[in-house]
Amino acid sequence: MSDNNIKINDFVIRFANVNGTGSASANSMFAKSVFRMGIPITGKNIFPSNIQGLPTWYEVRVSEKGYLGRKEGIDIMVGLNPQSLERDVRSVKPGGYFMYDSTKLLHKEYRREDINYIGIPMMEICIENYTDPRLRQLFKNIIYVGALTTLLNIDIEIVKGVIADEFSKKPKLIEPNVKALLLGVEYVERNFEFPLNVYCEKRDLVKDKIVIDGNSASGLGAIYAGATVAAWYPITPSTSLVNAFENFANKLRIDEETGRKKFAILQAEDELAAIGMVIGASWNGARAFTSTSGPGVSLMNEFLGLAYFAEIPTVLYDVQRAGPSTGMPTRTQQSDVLICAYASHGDTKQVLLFPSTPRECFDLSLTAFDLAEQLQTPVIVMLDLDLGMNDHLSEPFRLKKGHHFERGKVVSTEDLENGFHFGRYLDVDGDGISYRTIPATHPTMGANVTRGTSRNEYARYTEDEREYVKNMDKLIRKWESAKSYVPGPEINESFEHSKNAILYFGTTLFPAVEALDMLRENGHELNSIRILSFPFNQEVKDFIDRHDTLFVVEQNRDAQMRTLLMNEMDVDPKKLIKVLNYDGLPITADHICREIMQNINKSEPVNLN
Amino acid sequence: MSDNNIKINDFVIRFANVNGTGSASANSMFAKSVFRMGIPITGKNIFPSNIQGLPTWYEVRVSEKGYLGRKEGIDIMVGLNPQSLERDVRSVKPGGYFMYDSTKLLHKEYRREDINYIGIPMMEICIENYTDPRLRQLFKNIIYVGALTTLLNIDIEIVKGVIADEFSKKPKLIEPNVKALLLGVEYVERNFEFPLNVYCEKRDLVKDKIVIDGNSASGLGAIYAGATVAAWYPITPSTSLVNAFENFANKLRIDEETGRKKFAILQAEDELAAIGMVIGASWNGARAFTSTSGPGVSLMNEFLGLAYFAEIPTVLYDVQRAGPSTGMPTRTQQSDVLICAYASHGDTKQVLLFPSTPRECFDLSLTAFDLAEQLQTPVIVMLDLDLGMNDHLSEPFRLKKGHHFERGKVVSTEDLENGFHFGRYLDVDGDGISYRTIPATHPTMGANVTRGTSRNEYARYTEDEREYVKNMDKLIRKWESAKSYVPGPEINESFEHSKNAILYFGTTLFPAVEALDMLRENGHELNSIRILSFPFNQEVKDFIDRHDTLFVVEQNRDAQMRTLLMNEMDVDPKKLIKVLNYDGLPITADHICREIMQNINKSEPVNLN
Amino acid sequence: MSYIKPLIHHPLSKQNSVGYLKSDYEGVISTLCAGCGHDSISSAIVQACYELSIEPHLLAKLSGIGCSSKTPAYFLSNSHGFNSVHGRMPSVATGANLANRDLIYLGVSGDGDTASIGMGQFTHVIRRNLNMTYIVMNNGCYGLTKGQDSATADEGSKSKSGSVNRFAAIDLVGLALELGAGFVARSFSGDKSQLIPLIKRAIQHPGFSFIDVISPCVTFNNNVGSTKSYDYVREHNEVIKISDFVPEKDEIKVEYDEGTSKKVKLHDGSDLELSKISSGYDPGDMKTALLRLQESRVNNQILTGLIYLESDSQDLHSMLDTVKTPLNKLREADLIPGKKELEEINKSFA
Amino acid sequence: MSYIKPLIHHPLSKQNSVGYLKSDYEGVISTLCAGCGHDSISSAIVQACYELSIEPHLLAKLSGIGCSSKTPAYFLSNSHGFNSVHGRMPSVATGANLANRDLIYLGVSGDGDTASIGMGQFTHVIRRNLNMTYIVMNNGCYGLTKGQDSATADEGSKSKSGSVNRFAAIDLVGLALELGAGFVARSFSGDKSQLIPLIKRAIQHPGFSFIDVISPCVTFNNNVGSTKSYDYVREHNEVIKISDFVPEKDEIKVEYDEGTSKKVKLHDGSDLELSKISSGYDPGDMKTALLRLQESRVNNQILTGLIYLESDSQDLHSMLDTVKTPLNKLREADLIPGKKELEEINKSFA
Ligand SMILES: Cc1ncc(C[n+]2csc(CCOP(=O)(O)OP(=O)(O)O)c2C)c(N)n1
Ligand SMILES: Cc1ncc(C[n+]2csc(CCOP(=O)(O)OP(=O)(O)O)c2C)c(N)n1
Ligand code: SF4
Ligand code: SF4
Ligand SMILES: [Mg+2]
Ligand SMILES: [Mg+2]
Repeated sequence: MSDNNIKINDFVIRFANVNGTGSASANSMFAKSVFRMGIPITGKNIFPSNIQGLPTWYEVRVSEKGYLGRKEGIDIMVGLNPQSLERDVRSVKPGGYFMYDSTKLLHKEYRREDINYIGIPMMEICIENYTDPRLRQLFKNIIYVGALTTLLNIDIEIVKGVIADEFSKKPKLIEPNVKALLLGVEYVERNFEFPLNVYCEKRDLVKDKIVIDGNSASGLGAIYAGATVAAWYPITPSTSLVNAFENFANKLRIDEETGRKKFAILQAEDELAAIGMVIGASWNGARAFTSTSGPGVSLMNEFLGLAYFAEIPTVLYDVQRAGPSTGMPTRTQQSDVLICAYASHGDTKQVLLFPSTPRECFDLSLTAFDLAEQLQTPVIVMLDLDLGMNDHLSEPFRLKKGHHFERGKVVSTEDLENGFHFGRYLDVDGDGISYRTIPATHPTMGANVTRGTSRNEYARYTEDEREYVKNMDKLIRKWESAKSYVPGPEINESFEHSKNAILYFGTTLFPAVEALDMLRENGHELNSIRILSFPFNQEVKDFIDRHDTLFVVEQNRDAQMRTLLMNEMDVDPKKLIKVLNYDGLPITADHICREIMQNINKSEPVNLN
Repeated sequence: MSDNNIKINDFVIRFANVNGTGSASANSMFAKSVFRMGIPITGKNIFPSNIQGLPTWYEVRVSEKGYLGRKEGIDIMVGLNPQSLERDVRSVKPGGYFMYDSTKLLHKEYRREDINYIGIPMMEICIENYTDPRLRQLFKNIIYVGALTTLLNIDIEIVKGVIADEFSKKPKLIEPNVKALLLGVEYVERNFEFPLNVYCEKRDLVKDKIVIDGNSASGLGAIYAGATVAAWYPITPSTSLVNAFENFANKLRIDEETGRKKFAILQAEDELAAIGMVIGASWNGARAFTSTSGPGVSLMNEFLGLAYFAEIPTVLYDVQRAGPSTGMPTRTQQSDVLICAYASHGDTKQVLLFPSTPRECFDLSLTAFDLAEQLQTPVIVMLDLDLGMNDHLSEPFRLKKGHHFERGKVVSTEDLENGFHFGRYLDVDGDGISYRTIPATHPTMGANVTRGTSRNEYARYTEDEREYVKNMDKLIRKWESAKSYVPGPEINESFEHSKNAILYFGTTLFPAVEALDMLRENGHELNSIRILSFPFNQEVKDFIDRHDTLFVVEQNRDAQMRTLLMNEMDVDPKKLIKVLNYDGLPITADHICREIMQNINKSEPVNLN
Repeated sequence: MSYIKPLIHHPLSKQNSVGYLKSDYEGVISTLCAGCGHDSISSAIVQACYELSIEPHLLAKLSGIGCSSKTPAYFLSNSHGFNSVHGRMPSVATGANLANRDLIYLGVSGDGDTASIGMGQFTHVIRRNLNMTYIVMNNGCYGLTKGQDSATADEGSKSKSGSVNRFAAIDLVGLALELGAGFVARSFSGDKSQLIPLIKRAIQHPGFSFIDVISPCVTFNNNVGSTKSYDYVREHNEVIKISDFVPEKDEIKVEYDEGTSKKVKLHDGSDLELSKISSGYDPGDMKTALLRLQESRVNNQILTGLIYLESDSQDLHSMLDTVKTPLNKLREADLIPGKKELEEINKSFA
Repeated sequence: MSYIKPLIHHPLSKQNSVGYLKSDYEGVISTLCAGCGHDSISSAIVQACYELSIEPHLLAKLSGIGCSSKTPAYFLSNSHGFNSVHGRMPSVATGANLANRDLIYLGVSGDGDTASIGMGQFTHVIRRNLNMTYIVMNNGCYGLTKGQDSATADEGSKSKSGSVNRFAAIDLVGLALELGAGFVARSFSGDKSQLIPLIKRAIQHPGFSFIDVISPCVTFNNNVGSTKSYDYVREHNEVIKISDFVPEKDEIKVEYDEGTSKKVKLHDGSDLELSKISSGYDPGDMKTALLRLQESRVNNQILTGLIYLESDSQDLHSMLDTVKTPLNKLREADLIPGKKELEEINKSFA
């Protein structure tokens, strides 16, 4: 251990466990404790697509600077899984730490010269202290949290507080957990020097920030957006979104008088049914949504085409995972961009939103339900597994002053009574957005048959090609109008002279911000643009026009966002340099930086002409 | 009638009927007769999405020059449908002819000064000659064919021959039909001058060409390609493809000894099942296919992703119709290009083939089954309603010398016995194409589990990100290899100096060729490239690089082929000018010419820098 | 060529108790083939809704894709309709019903739409006991795509193309019973005296009601047991190879008493034997229903009438325990929890 | 943590009549939870195939997606397998079977995979009488996605999340009967003495055979009637909020005689009453089968055994009249009609 390598509040710790052993809860209590020290943290779960017995990892990045993306190189590895031991030992940075259960001897082949070993006889301590084998297994997890508390200089009172919160509903469990914690603390105190070279110090950096996953934030957003109908089919990593909606709804949406529910959640028989239910409910005037992942989106294609063509508000969350096909259900990717943007056969264009943080999941949920009704079309909120299922440090949720629903052009009974000339697909305002009636609005006016076949402006069936073309052109006008409705990009153009920029979206936010700093340190000053929505508005186009080279960072193989940029704005492909990561793990700043550095040198001549 | 307007073998005749009245058969006998006069013809059916009672049109273009695309402007209208009368009268070119049933008086409002009326009391003649109301209805159709025979100078013996062929299996029906024909002939002879200013003269221009629809040609192609399993779900306009396969198979694929079938055709419960069956059969070593249209493709997305990722040969015919959603099921479009090219969630790329003529439907069917097995991936043959359901003049079918199946890299029992080192996803040859075993190949070697989840090169399940990336990269190598397997473009670069070219595919062939001639007459010399497949190979790229402006002609709204060109070859979008038609009717030379003329003037400055 | 049919006039029609004339329950002119059974069902729906004094705008009509699924345009012009995608009407109806529990939901489907592509959704809408009436216009074939066999086509029947159907028919009534539907009935399109009361009862039933209506396709008339001889028209048709000729035909009507059975001649010359359950029959007993149905199958009869009725079943909304106010009527104040709650949530994640 | 289970050794195992040891029928090590019922079924499959002396490479194993659908990797390593997409195994099996009628097809699915997303394909593969064995590993929940209720979950049962299932269970056996399956059986994962012979008979049956195997999910154990009290482990689990903790459990085994019934205690402490049909029962009579099944439902019992068997049913290949040679074995000479025929076809279109 060389003292000149001290790192305060700046390290990565990885836990290697077996899934189904209760480690996830312990690990997240650890992360929570660091967070309550006032230090920015982020946690990433890398878990298998099975229920019990396979390797699972949890990675916590602690960053005083507030870099919340994944980072390459592990400073501390807590290696508790014999199956992955070899790989886990190998992945520690030189000079880093490997903590393990020293109840059994660590085999020679797992010994490296360049890292530090911290053996804690966890199982031994458990056997001494507990008789029930299940408790032994469970408290083993708490014991290593205790050990880390001391080794990393974490305030024990904070950890106790986290435990107390965790078990607030079963307070008698607090004490045994604290006891287990102390067993770990004491063992370290007796046997090691502490803290390590890498440790924590209290700060006041997180202010009123919260730690939450994007799926929960989206579920909460759907509540505040007034969604009353949710239809879904289980699929990782989207399941927890509807679960969160249900939990929040059960707290916030129960009729006080009757105890009945002001919402309906239905587990459908498959994704086709789920989206069909959403379309039916939306058609009938409720705010409704479904949530799924890649395979579900594939199955929803036909219905998404119907909703586009028949102009039915539809909210869909796509929590993306690694495709194609079943792919890697528990790994992250941004690889449904293309299929969502142009979902369904025929000529279609779908509105997409790309949140980057839990707070944005909440905000863009409000936006999504408004947009769907304002534009009368599907709106797909594009999360990914990283955002949806991992805990992120986030701004707290806030409602804008005067927050209310934008329900778009709905014709009321009174409007009809007052002689409003109603035609379901008439383009009265010239913006491609027609007026609609909700079923049962009026006894004799406003009724019509919604269909996916061609019809005239009064919703009457026709095969007249002129009516068909009129309709398709109206939809394009609506698409143009949509550009002024969707949220614009987030632009950082601090370097006026710079002709290089980075373009990114979704969970690439934190790694991108960090990479920009790293690039600057390396002498490269890049502007940046973060895409929040599709279609792209004029701001996006102008920004791109102002630059010669854009590094388009995406977490997929085929550079799908780049396709949209070219296709929708006629951007010269040569300007758009691909920066890709598609291994299913969240992209890192190191990776972005490396790729851009390689290309910046290559692309310099291109920028000269 | 001004005599200086005589047109020989160069006109458009349109029949306006009510569907379900037997007119289609009569109309096609008319077309066949002109064809047997040795004159190139093409017929287009414009029919409703219902079974009986709605307007239906049939349009025959007669063209000495062999222009086989649709043409704007109707020279002769046979208007037999009261519902569409107004529109039908309006659509005749000034100086043209309107034939109608004069049994009832034609109302004044349908009288135009600038066209010629030919009233034939069809129903009256029928009533005089037949008592059965059904026969009256049917023979009314033959009577107008008779009238046209004389008016257009068609050889009556040829028409009789067509009738004889048509009823070859029920010869006693020949005579009554001929009798009806003569009733029409005689009425004209007695009452009109003939021929009209527009008429036919015998030629020897069609040689050994045949007249057939693309679906039949594809069904036949599938027979010669050795397809043994067809699974499908009814949908217009693809239904007749499998019907044709069945009819041909029942003639050509019956075991002589036992009378049993050397094929299996199954009407599935939906499109998901149909493609699943194809994948199952292909996996098990049979050549199998399905055929569908837009809505079916949308439903097949998930399975297409599986076939891409698990690398299973899969042949799919997409006979495109006007989308999105149910759209216009009986109208043509090329609007599934994008969804087929990138079918399914996740990163996928699918091989597409674009036949333009029935002969090519046959040839590319052979290619499709070979490619699917050589590349172990889905191959989608992209027809459209126009190609699939309309009769086209076509080169006759021929088999290449030594025609045989290319079955790709299949490992045999002997290979395994001889120590072939088998790993289902090993890239032995470095071309991204692995070896496969057919189930039951060997008692103890070569077995593996096919799956849509990630796995290593030996087909063992894994979630290791390195294996996943290796696999995804191998698929891209395969995609690169595919470029040397797929058929290249058809290029016409007669104008070496020209920097302008037209790019088209599928049924745009004939209108494009005609438009090129029209453009030349207008002083614009354009080269041309016809795309036959996706991915694009180097020839396509080089051709595009050699030109400044490409007019990309497509029968869809969103310029989907253009998207592929940009996306796959980084072509500057500004080079690619959209020429679009998406009203559901086949595109015309006039339309293409008009659009290009408008743009050539506009785009000239662009070409200068 | 239904388009030339004059709008049906009802000179004797009077206002019903909500003040509507029968003509107020009609739709646009049908484009189905003359004599199509589906048109008969549409007019039975018109009659039933008129007699029930339903306010048309308080009914929503939904369908999938097919000739049958086109019919919602041909009845109840003042009701909102949703002609959705093939086989997926049940999910759209489910969503619609969740959004507004107060409307009457009438779903119309075909045998292709329900028993093939729609089988999954059909079974699950039954399981959920959605409060709706689900009518299958069952012609044993795919009318709109030109007469392919459907999954309810009888084994051994010959389709227009001449091929023999080798697969056993799915009996949607049997399936609905097995899946626990609370109201299961069957009728024949031409039997108005049975059909209209059944539709009325189905609409009034609080929960899922299913009516399988045998509805001959006059054009691709391969409905049931078409192994028998074909009549002149059919033969003639075939012989002269005029594949696009659809002769006009009359609607098939039938009347027979409860407790009796009756053979019906179809347009293709084949027979269909209907057997009407008698008035003494107790539709409340599952075991009887199962046995009676099984018996009719063995006798090659088609059992018609109200076959099973469970009176006290809970509909989807009761199971989900939703508020009585339709969800689409809840206002912002009912739905947005407010800032204080949000603050508390923030705290719980800090 | 099945990965630590040693490979099962069979010291007494002998070569069967085709020269294979029992270990030749095993697969890779299971990654299912310790004690999962699915693993018991896998080993019953291993045993049945060994006893039947099947040559492993002449069997193809197929599945959808789910814990259950992972099992084909865990048995018969020398057989080709296809772990397809969720709910669509039947179509893949149908295609495979059409391509090669000579192999044995063994399909494995879950209750989610079959009764929800796969309902349409399930009903239609039955209707086509595809020659295959279809085993549902029925745990009443979605194991792989963490325990949501499936459509076979019992009404009133409580899922791990604490919500009560309000929907009636779909009985796959009843459904298979109604749809005309020729071989319909049910068993329990832990009842090897019943299950192994059933699998053997199912494989031998020429046509579609269906076995519904109740297979407790030890982790999300809300299989059947879980309205009853929960045992210590479950309570403990809930209390300490360790949502990712999956205690190891033992396989549930059961033995009881034909004609008797037996209560089985599940991991969640709830009871399940199995009722085994007696040896005197005649599975050839549909009416008896319907009644016996209905009776067991009324008594809240789960009827197990071979419930229905139709011996002379025609499989899909007979219905389609395909040649005896597997289609994938036909050679170019059998398949390419030749140039002369092509010339004639050209002529017919001239
Ligand atoms: C996804 C999809 N597949 C296929 C079709 C084509 N299609 C239209 S109607 C129909 C069958 C209709 O049969 P049925 O439901 O029995 O109605 P019918 O016309 O007999 O009344 C089919 C297959 C479609 N519209 N959508
Ligand atoms: C199209 C699609 N939707 C959802 C999923 C997610 N998913 C995986 S397994 C499963 C359910 C499995 O339940 P079951 O078939 O009963 O199997 P078990 O795990 O209980 O054995 C689901 C919904 C998926 N893989 N594909
Ligand atoms: S085809 Fe058949 S079902 Fe369709 S409208 Fe005509 S008669 Fe009715
Ligand atoms: S979750 Fe349930 S079904 Fe899945 S492996 Fe574990 S015990 Fe078996
Ligand atoms: Mg039908
Ligand atoms: Mg299950």
